Amino acid sequence: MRIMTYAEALREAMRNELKKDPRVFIMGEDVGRFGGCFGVTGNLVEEFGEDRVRDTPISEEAIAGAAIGAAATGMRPVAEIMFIDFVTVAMDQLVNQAAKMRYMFGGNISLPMVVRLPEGGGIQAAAQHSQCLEAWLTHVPGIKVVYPSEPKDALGLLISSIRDDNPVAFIEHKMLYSVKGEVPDENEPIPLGLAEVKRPGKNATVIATGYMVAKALKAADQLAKEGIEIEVVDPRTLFPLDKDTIYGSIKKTHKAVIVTEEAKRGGWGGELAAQIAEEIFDYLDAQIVRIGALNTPIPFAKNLEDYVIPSEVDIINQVKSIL
Amino acid sequence: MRIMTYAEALREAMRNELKKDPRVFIMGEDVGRFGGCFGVTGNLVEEFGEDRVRDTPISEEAIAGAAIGAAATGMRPVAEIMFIDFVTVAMDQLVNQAAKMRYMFGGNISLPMVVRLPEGGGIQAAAQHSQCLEAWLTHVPGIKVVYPSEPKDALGLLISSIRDDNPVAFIEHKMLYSVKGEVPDENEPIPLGLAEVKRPGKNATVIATGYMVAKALKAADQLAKEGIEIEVVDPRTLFPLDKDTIYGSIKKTHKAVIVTEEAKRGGWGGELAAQIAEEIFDYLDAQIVRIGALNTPIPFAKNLEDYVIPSEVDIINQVKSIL
Amino acid sequence: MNLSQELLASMYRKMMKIRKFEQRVSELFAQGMVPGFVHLYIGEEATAVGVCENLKDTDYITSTHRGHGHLIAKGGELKYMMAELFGRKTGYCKGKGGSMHIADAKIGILGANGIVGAGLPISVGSGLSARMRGTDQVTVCFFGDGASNQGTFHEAMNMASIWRLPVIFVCENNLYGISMRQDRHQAIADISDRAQAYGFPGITVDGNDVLAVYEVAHEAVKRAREGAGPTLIECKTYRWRGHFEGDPTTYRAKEELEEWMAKDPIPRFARYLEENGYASRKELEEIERSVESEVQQAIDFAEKSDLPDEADAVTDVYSDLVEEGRAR
Amino acid sequence: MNLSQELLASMYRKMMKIRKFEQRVSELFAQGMVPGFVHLYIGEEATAVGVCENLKDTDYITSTHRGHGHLIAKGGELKYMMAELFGRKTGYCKGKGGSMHIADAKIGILGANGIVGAGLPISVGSGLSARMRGTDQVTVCFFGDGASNQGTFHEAMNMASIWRLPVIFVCENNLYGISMRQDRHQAIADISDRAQAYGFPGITVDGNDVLAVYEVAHEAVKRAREGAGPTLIECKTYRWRGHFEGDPTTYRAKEELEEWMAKDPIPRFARYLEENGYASRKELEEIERSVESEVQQAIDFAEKSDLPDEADAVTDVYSDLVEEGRAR
Ligand SMILES: Cc1ncc(C[n+]2csc(CCOP(=O)(O)OP(=O)(O)O)c2C)c(N)n1
Ligand SMILES: Cc1ncc(C[n+]2csc(CCOP(=O)(O)OP(=O)(O)O)c2C)c(N)n1
Ligand SMILES: [Mg+2]
Ligand SMILES: [Mg+2]
Repeated sequence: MRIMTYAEALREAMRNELKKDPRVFIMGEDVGRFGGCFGVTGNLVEEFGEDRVRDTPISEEAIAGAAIGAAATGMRPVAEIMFIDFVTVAMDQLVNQAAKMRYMFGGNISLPMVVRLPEGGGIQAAAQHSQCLEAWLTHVPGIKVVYPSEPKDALGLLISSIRDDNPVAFIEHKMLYSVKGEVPDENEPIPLGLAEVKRPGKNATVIATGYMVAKALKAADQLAKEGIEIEVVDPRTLFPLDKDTIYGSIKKTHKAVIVTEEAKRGGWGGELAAQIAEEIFDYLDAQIVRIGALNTPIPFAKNLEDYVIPSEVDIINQVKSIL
Repeated sequence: MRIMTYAEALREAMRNELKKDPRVFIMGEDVGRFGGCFGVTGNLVEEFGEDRVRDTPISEEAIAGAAIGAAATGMRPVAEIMFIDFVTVAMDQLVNQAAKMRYMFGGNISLPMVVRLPEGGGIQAAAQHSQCLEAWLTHVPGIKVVYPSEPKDALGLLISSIRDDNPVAFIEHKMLYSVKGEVPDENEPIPLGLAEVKRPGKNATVIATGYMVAKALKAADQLAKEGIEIEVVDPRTLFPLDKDTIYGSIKKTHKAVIVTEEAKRGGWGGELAAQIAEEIFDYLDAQIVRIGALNTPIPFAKNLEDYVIPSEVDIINQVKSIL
Repeated sequence: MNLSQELLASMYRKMMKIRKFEQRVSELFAQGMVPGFVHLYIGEEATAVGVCENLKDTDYITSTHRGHGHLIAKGGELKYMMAELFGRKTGYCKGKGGSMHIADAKIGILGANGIVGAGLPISVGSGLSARMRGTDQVTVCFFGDGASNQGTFHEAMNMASIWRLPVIFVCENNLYGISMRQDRHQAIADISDRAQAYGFPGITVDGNDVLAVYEVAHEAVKRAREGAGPTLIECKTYRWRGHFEGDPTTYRAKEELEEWMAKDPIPRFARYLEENGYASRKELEEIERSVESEVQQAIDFAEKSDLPDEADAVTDVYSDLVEEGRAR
Repeated sequence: MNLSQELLASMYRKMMKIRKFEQRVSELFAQGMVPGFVHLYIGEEATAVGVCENLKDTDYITSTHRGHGHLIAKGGELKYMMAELFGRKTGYCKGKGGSMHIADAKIGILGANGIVGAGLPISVGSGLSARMRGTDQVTVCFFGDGASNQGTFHEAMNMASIWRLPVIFVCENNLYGISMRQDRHQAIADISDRAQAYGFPGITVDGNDVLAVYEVAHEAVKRAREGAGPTLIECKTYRWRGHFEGDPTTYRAKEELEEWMAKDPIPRFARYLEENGYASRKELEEIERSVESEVQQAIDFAEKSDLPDEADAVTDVYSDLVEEGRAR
C-alpha cells in the first residue's frame, strides 16, 4: 500500500498511461509548466514534454473539439477543463459531437477520450467556480460519467477511463485533491460501473458521491454512537450505474437517502431517486430522501456557502427523519 | 374565442408585447424577413421594423449575451435560439451569467429576458436537431422554465414570460407549431407556475409536458374505451412548479405516470418523480412510472425515431402496468 | 499549373457527380422520398472538387450541414450516401444519421455536421493528431460564411496557428447564412482577411473556378504537409437552391440568382477542357451519362434497401454497452 | 491633449487608489482575512484609469476576474468593495458575490466576471440597448490577452461591428493568461490587429502611460457616442502579482518582472505632473496619504460589518420567489 493524495493518484494514473501508450496525451489550460490550476498535472510536463502535456489557449470549445478530432484519428486525449463551470463553453463539442458521433455515424467511429472536470464548492470560489454539473452530463446518452471520492478510486478509475473507447466525463472534487488515502501498490484499473460499499450498515442506505462520501462517513460515525448503522454506498461511476450494489443495499435496509452536492432541483440525485421509485418501490419503507445544495447559486461568504452546501448535520437529520 | 395555431399564438403574444412596451424586442437568426426557421416570428418585422425584430449573425453565445446586456440596461429582449440543441453554444451566458447575475450581484440587477427554445423530435431532423433539454435548464437556479402544450397556453404564457423580471427559458415543441386550438379573444397573460388539468380522471394521474400532452390525451381516449379514466395534468411551467395541482391529482388517484420526450435518464421527469417519492410517498399505491425517450441520440430513420420517442401506446401500456 | 488529363477528367466527373446527385435528391425530396432537412450543394461544386482533388484517402475532412458535395469530392460512395438519405440500414450510418451526419472514417471523412461551426475545432484535433503521430496527413475543414461568425471559428483558427497544424480552412462564401446576406452578417468583404488575426495566410479565390481553387488549395496543402501551418481559403460561390429544400428564398433577388447561374462552374470547366483539347464534347457527355447512371444505381440501391431494425435503435451509443429498448 | 489640472489630479488619485487598495488586499489575503480567488491589478492602473476617466456615470463597463481596478476607476466605492471581499452583508453584493462578481448597476458597472471572455457579449447588449433607447451612453468592455482567444471575443466583435454599436473593447494585454505567455497563446504580436477581421479600428497603446491611454480612449469614446461604431484598444501592460494571490509565478523570469516594475505607471505619471507644474511633490504625497486613509476606512468598515444572515442565502435568486432554506 502507498499513501497518496487524490491529486497525486490522478497524476499517477496519467503518468502510468502516458508511459504505457504513446497515443495518450494531456491537454488543457496551464497543465504544463504551471502544473494545473489545482496542481493535478504537476511535473508531468518535465517527464513527457510539452507535446504530450500540452498547454492550450483559453478556448474550451476548441480544447474539447481538438480532443474529439484527435480521438477520432488514433489518439487518446485526456483534456482538462479547469473548472466544470467552464464546461458551459464546451457543451456543444461534448454533447452534440463527442456523445453523438458514434451513433450518428452508425458506429463507424470511436472516441476514446477523457475530459477531466473539477467541480464543487468549499473554497469560497463563488457562483461561477463552485458548481456541480454531473446531472447535465448523465442526461446525455453517449457519455460515461465517473466520479471518484478517494485516492484509490481516483487512480483506478482514471486508468480505466483513459483506456475506455468512449468519451468519459471524469469529475473530480476540488476539496478532495489534498485528501490522502491508501492506494494499492500496483497501478491497476478499477472497472467503470462498479459501486463500492464504503461502510456497511443496516438501518438505512446512504448513497453519496464525490466529497459527500466523506461527509456521509462522518455522519455514519456520529449516528453509530446513537446505535444507528447506515450503509454508505458510493456509485463511483454515475453512468454506467451499478444498480445491483445500490439496490442490493436498499433491499436490505429498506431506506434510501441520496446525498449529492449539486443544486437539488434537477440533480443526478433526482434521477437516482426516480429509478429507485420506479424499480424497487416495493422494498421501500419510507419516502426517498434527497439531500443536495439549496437551489441557489453558490454564495461567496463562508457562512452562506456552508449553509447552501450539504453538511454532515443535514445527513444525520435526514437519516433520522425516516427512521 | 379565436382559432389559432401554436405558432400564431406565439406570434400574437410577441406582437401584443411589442405594441404595448417599447422596451420589448425580438432577436435571433433569421427571425426577420425569413420569419423564423419555423415561421414563428412571421411578418413581425414588417410591422415593427428591423430594429425591433432583429436578425443576428450565427453567434448564439453573443445572442444570449446581447440579450443579457440589453435586459440589464432597460430593455426586455426576446431572443430565439433556432433549435434548443444550439443552446449548447450559449450555455455559459444563460447559466453562468443570466441565471446567476441577480444573485451574485446581491440583487442589484434585474434581467427581464426570454429565450425561446424550440425542441423535440418528429421531423426526422436527427441527433443534433431533435433534443429535449429542459432538464439542464430546470437544474439551474435563477431561470424559470416554461413549456406550453397548446395555443392558448402558448399565448398566455409567452405574454407572462415577457413581462417577467427574470430570465425565462421558453420551450416550444416543433410538432406543435401547426396545431390549432381555441384561444381567448383577449390577449391575457397566464401566470407562470400554474399547472392545468387537461382531462379529469380518477384511475391514474398522467403528468405530461409539451407534445406529450397531446399523446397522453389520445391515450386517455383509448383507455376510456376500456373504462380506465386517467387524469392528464400539464405543469405548463417546469419551474416554478405547481405542486398543488400535481400532488392534488396524485392524492386522488394514488398513481403517477410521468411522460416527457427527453432522454429518460436524467430528464426533468426524473426530478418530478423524485419530488413525488420524497414528498407524497405515502399517497402512492404503486411505483412511479416514467416514460421518456430511449437513452440514445435521436435517430434519423422514421421507424427508429418513432421507436425512440414515446408514443400513445407506451403511455397506454405503462398506465395499465400499474393498475 | 500543368494538370494531367486524367486529373482534369476526374475533376469534371466529380463535379458532375455532385450536380447530378443533388438534382436527383432535390426531386426525391419533392416526392417525399428523402425526408428531414436537406441542404444542397448545387452551384458550389468547383469548391469541394478543387480542394479535395489535392487530398489522399488518408487525409481528413470535416464537413457541414451542406455536406454532400464534400463527401463526394473526398471519395464517398453514392449508394451508401443515398441509402443514408433514404434512412436505410445500408446507408453510411445505418439510417441513424441522415443527410447532416454522413461520415466515412475509412477515407478520412470525419462527418457532416448539423451544428454550424462545429467542424472547426474537430479539424484542429485531427491536425494535431497527424502531427503527433508523425504522418503527413492534412485536414481540410469546410465551413460557410455564416459559420465564420461562430466562436469556434476563432478558437480553432487561433489554436491551429500557434501549433502550426496541417489544417486548411476552406470557407465557402456563398453569400448567405440562411437568409442573412454576408453584408448584413459581417462588416468585411473578404473573409480571408480574418487570417490576419492569427498570423497565417488567407486568400480569396473564385469558388466557381475549379482550377483556381485547385491551385490555391494545392499550395495550402503543400504548406501544410511541409509543416508550414494552416491557410484560410475563401471560395466565393453561390448556392442555387434555397438554404434547405423547401425554402422559398424570398430574401434574395431573382437577378442575383440568375447572375450566379450564369457563372455555373460546370459548363465553364467543360469549355476550358474542350477549348484546350483535354476532352471532346462527346467525352464530356459520356461522363455525364455515366454519372447519371451511377446516381440512378445509387437510388435503386437505396430504394431496395431495408429499413433499419428497431433493435438497432439502441446500438452504437457506446462501444461496449447497449441499453434496453422498449416493448410495444 | 490639453487636460485640466482637476482631471489630471483625479487620474492620479484613482491610480493611487487602485494601487493602495490592491496592496492592502494582498496583505489581507496573506493574513487570511480575504478568502477565495483574488486577482490583483497592481501595475495595470494606468489602463483602467486612462479609459474610465472618459466615461460618465451613465456609461457602462463590463469587467473581468481582475476587476478591482476597473470598478475603482468607474467610481466604485471602496468600502462596499472591501466589505464584499470580506464576505460581509454590507458589501456590494451582500457577501454573495466576492471579488469576481462585484457590480454596481447604479453607476453602470455590469459586473466583474469569473468567466474569461464572458463580458464581451454582454457589452454588445448594453451597447445595443443604449442605441435602441436613443441615449449617448457608451459601453467599455475590458478583457485580457488570454480572453482574446475565446469564441465570445469573436462573436461580440463581429456583432458590435455590423450594428456599429457604441462599444469600446479594451484588451489589457498583460502578456500572460495565467502561465501562458502571449507568444505561446497566439501567433500575432498586436491584438489590436484583430479588429481588421471586423472592419473597425484597432489601436495599440502603451498601457502604462495613462495619458496615452486616455487620449486613445477619448477618441474611441467620441466615435462611439457619435455613432461611428466600436474600437478595439490594446493596452500593453503587465501584472506585478501572480495570476491570483498565492501563485508562485515560476513561469516567468524575474528580470521580466523587474523590467516592467521599472515602468511603473504611477511614478511615471507623478513625474509628468511635477515636471509640467500640474502638481507638487507635496500635493501628490497628500493624495497618497488621503487615499491610504480612505482604504483604511474601507477596511475598518468591512471589518466592523456583519456577516450575511443565513436566511439571505436563498434570496435574490429570483425577483419574485424565494425557496425554502434548510433547518439545521
Ligand atoms: C450553432 C448553430 N446555429 C444555427 C444553426 C442553424 N443553421 C443551419 S445552417 C445555417 C446557415 C449556415 O450558413 P453558412 O455557414 O454560410 O453555410 P451555408 O448554409 O451557406 O452553406 C444556420 C443558421 C445551426 N445548425 N447551428
Ligand atoms: C472560460 C474560462 N476559462 C478559464 C478560466 C480560468 N481563468 C481565469 S483567469 C484566466 C486567465 C485570463 O487571462 P487574461 O484574459 O489574459 O486576463 P489576466 O488574468 O491576464 O488579467 C483563466 C484561464 C475562466 N475563468 N473562464
Ligand atoms: Mg453561406
Ligand atoms: Mg493577461
